[in-house]
Amino acid sequence: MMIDEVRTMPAAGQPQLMRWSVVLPGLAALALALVLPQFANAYVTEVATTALLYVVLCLGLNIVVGYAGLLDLGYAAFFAVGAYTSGILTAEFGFNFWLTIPVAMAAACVAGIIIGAPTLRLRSDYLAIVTLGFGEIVRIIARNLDITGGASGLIGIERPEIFGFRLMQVQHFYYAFLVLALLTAFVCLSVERSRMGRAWFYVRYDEDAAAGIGINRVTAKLQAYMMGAVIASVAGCLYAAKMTAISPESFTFNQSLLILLGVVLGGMGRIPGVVLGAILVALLPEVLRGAGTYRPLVTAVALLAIMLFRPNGLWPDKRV
Amino acid sequence: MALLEVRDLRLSFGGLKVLHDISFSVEKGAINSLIGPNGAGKTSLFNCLTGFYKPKGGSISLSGRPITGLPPHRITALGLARTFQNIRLFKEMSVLENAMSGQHCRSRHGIVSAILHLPAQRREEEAIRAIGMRWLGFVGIEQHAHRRAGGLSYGDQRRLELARALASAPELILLDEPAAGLNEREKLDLIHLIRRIRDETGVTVLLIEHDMGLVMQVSEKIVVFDYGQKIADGAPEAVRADPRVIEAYLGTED
Amino acid sequence: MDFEIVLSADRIVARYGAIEALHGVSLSVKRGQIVALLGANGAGKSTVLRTLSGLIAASSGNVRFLGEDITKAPAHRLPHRGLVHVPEGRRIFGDMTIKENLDLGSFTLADDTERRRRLDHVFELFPILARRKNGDARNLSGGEQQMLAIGRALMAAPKVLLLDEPSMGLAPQLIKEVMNIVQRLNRQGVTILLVEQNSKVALKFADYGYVLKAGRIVLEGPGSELASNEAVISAYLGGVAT
Amino acid sequence: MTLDLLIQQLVNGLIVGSFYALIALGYSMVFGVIKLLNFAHGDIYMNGAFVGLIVFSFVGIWVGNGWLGVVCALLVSMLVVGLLGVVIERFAYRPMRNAPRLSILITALGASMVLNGTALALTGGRHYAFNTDLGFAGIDISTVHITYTQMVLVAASIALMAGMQAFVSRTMYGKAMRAVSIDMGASRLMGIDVDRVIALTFFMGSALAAGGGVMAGAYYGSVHFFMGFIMGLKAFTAAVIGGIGSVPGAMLGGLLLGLLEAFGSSLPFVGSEWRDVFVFGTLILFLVFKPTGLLGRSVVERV
Amino acid sequence: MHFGHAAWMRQQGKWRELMVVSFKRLAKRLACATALAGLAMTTMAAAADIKIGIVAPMTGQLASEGQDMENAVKMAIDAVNAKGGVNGDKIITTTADDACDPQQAVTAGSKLVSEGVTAIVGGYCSGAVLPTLKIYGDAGIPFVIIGANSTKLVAANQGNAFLANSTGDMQATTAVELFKKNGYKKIAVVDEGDAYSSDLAKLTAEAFKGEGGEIAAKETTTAGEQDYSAVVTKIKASGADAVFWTAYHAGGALLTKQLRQAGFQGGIVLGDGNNSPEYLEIAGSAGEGVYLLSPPTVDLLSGAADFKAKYKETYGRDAGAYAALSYDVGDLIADAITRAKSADQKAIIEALKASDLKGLAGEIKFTDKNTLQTSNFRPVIAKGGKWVAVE
Repeated sequence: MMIDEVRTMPAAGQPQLMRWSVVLPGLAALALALVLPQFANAYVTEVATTALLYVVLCLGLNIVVGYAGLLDLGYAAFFAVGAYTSGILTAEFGFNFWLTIPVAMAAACVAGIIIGAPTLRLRSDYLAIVTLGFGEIVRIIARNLDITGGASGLIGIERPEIFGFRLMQVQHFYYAFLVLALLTAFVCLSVERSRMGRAWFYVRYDEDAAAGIGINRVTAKLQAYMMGAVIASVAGCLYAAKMTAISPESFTFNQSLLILLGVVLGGMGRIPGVVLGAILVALLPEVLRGAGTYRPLVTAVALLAIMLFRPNGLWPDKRV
Repeated sequence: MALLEVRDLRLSFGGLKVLHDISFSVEKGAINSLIGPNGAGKTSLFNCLTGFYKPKGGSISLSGRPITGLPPHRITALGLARTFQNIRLFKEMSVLENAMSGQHCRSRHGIVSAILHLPAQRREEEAIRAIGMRWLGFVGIEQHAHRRAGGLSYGDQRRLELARALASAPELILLDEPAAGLNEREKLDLIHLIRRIRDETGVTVLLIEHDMGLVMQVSEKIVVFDYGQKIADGAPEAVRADPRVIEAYLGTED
Repeated sequence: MDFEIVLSADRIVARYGAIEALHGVSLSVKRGQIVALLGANGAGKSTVLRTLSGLIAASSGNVRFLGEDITKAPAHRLPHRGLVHVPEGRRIFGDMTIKENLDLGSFTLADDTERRRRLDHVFELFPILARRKNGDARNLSGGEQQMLAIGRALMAAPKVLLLDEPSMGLAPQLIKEVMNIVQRLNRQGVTILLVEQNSKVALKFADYGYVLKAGRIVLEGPGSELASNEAVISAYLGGVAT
Repeated sequence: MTLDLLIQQLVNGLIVGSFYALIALGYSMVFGVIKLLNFAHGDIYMNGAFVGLIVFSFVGIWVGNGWLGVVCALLVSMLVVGLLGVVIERFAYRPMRNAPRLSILITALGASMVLNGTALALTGGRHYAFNTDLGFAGIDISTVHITYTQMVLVAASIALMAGMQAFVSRTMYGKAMRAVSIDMGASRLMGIDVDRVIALTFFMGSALAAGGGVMAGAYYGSVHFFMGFIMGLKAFTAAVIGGIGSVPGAMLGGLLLGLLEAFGSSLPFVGSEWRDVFVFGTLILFLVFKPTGLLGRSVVERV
Repeated sequence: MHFGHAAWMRQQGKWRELMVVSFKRLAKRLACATALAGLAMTTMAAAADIKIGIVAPMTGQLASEGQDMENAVKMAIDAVNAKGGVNGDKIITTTADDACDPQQAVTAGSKLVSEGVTAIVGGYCSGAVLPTLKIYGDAGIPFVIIGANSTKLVAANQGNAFLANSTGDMQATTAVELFKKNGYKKIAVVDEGDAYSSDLAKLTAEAFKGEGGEIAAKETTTAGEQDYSAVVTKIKASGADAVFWTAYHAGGALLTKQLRQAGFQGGIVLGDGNNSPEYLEIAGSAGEGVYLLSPPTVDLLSGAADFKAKYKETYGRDAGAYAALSYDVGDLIADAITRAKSADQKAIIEALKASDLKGLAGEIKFTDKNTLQTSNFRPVIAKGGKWVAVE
């Protein structure tokens, strides 16, 4: 062994929260994002808004999949919980939109606990199937209940007002989603480098070792699961307000897959990678418009190729 | 009162008895060892003590508090830390982050305060970091704090595992074959380190080790296992001379 | 007896990830011998066997068996050639019957008559297995499982048998029984490389012995010589050796 | 519930259950040897149906659209799709064998999407008729009509499963398969080429799924790219109920799930719109309270 | 302060600073952007040719239907242009793909709006059309919906949208008339749980009960599933005279087959989603004698023979279920622009309200809710592997 050799080595690297190679392009991207609607038409803005929606959803799922290492195939369910909670409360009970957000967050927490608490002890592939089943259950419930508007969904969801200004146009929602995306990124970054964030990494790398140093595995996973759920539910609220009409079709297994694809594509567990992945997922239908029925195949091949040849994603984690 | 009290501990896997009515104790401030041939049940005992296995019967208490059957994270929180036989570091994380992990059960801030960047949370983070650095310094690898843990030399990985366990502020630390894979030089360093743990921090040490040289040098008391039973218990010299121990190790001719 | 070397290792190095477990181990086994490989826990005895049988690839050095270089041969190619490894901890297939376990021992054999002949041979050697042949292997006692593991290896008609700690976890009476069988097999012409912690037992039967410490051979010699060597004891219980 | 209804639902459950069982068997076998949840299994079933239809439409010209045609389609499809399973294992799963669990699962998901996407791209999402001359002739028990096709179908799937069980318990390769699922390392010491056994397992599991696909296609009379998704999920549920990794468990689970669905949807308070909730609920309850299933064995988890 | 970790803190500070600046800037830009967007809207409307947007599923499972819609609308517009266009201007079209997915429909809608189209036609899936109503409504763009016909569209309409297809309740009325004519007393209604079929099932059940009929069973199947035996058994046990299947052809064919296989002797009636040659292909002999509430397809329309031939000649494929209606809508929009005498969208909406078009598929006249005055559904029956009109 080479204890001495290592001891004489210079200390490599300082703690870097963000590296300049990330910060500079990040700032450029942010500046671009802020001015985008000023020179882009409604179509581009709409696509960009969708991209921002996926950024929020992918960042949320990244907490579950990337940080805590739990494969969730029913993430759209929490998106649905948020959208329906907000939609029902505004359309049926006349709630102010902003008041529905905390209610939706609470609802997502409850749903997260109901499904997470008993199942997070399971091995990861079982968990994947349970979440898939849960996603389907939520969709079927939304489809079959009267309060959710049944299969054709809810219509006439009020558009939110802020300081007397009503969010109406694509641009307004673009900025609303941009704020939400930045807020989510900020939240993720804060949590990632906090005690709980580290606990998720510990559990993901080695559950037993994590337990051996005093981390409650199930609680840690549950917290990740719930935090992911809450983020999806907030995205759902804003989505409902933007669409004004929601139906179970927006919360299918395919939706969950797309969000997962975004997380995996860019690089699990890392915010810039996930943001990149999310944007790619949102652009995919636009870019592949000509591909027609080949589109799902192209998407699938991309996913498989990433896993086989770049398992850490397009923009992988080079931390430490 | 002894720090660790094990009474009539029994464990079995699907009908196969692994531990038979084990009883022993570890005094506060001691360095004790557990030895025995392969398959004697030493690691199984460790796993019972740390909550990874649920014993079939008997009791374990730490500082008088019963810990039998508690989940691992609760036991760690009550002051019992461990290392693993085949080093189990979080290899993709930094050395410092590994050391900081030990503080998890001694800190309390959660997601909400992290998002809000509360001053108290920041102070706690700073404290966790400082404690992590302190233990890295204690085991002598603070200069590697920001390297990837998996990139450390084997000997340093062993040290890091010790630092991580110590960072959880334990009363008792269980070391599972800490000398495995170390060379003679590193073993000497390890002996020195184990003594420092007890002398400088007051943490009681219980280790499983195959390297008898090391065991004989550091232990004040040795518990010997064979076939899941305790066959001897005493000071190194006495144990070394015990015919039952020699028999367990070298076998009998008939 | 023809004391030709049937199995040899030349300065093999093996690693588990970053850890080098064997630092250049050389040994040789002659036809018809029982060779003991001794050493304390963690000395690398099992690793030597695993490298010989191809479960671990040696990172340097080479292994020769019956005159051929088998360093790179995958583990599943060796039983057919006559090199059979009885792993540490028996590793029997618990959810399968005893008969099925034995059948698997002769997996590479196409000839059913020959299989039946070998099965009869094993049953004759271990009558207890014959009596319970349709029972699940999981329900056997430790000693019986060891017999099954050896019996399973015999189904491949080994020329050389690598036995990893057959005495582990067995009561003294059973150890004796197992060792008698080992000796009997040897008399029937099977060359044996025996890994043992129980050195007294091993050296009683061994023609030759090697003592391994921390991944290196520290001592070797005829069994009877080693049996009386103080250094062997210290290799186990620590002290001044090497 | 009248007796007729009881018998009818029993028959229904048996038929759909035998499909579930066939697919569940492949899930279980693959899970057994490499502990991988093969998400692509449902799509393999779908591919089997398509290959069967293609073969059927060709051989139909010479042998007609009756039993002979279906049997030809069945055999060819089992062979072709079995090989497809081997190819998938070789190129998608084998490189990932030592990768982290999460990556393996996502790879399996990707493999599933590729199969599904290919079928969609080639068929354009069309539903294809799989028209046979098997007809609806059969016997009547009171008001319950059971066609000969249904009888043959159940008999055929039972025969396939029995054949599978015989293979696994009697033949050398079958034993090797079980050995690999118990202890891969020890299996290699027996001279078993583990890679080959895994490939064989994929072949057999995929062939069974393909057999199920052809039979379902011929029986229901239509084939489309999406037919594997629900079937895959239900078959997985069946495998979990029976105990994943266990061959008889998969059969039992399949039949039980079929019956559960048939009777579950006739309960007065559970409308058919809630049937899938009922199925997924059962799955979740099993996974939470009895993850080893009815016939599976618990594994002691060691540190 | 974090002594010893100053670098880390600096980064933190920058990050926070960045956030503050971003928020300030954001507020400014938000106001800016709104003004600009309004400006863009007015400039874009002043294009030379009159641009009509076509929104339809061009990808996904319903791509074939979308293709038909696009083709037929273009045919109509080409014919109008060949005769000199409208008010001297030529009409050009632009197509946006909604993939029958709500989210993509919104993107497609925005695309059309930002291209400055004068009017929009199309829309196949109600679920995808619903969220776009708000977009077109807010932009004040006239929108003629060709295929989608959920009653929710009527509720969400802001006055600019017109439903050229008969709505679900009209189909329900047609269905109930057929039930009564055939003497069915007890009906089992089966849907697939999606918006379209469950809506139709509900409306039909209500309408039939209102006429004194009995709903013997109301069942839902899962799309993509093949085994309907449990549902079939329940229907048989319910003693229904007839089954009304409200969803699409794939499930319809499977249900028909399994009903007949189980020995069900009663009538089988299918909703308009079953109008596909694939239905007859898959159902085979079991499909014989089954009723279908058909939209006005070319095969059923006496005056559509020329269109049918020309369509085949132009596009090399048979005109699908919605081709004739799509052609009519193309005519309708050209007609409305002509009558509005300008490309002014308010005037076009007014002109559409006053439409009275005798098209291939029938008469297009709107109610005050912008829905068709007369149902264009017509019952047909499967005979000898073909749909023939029921008289």
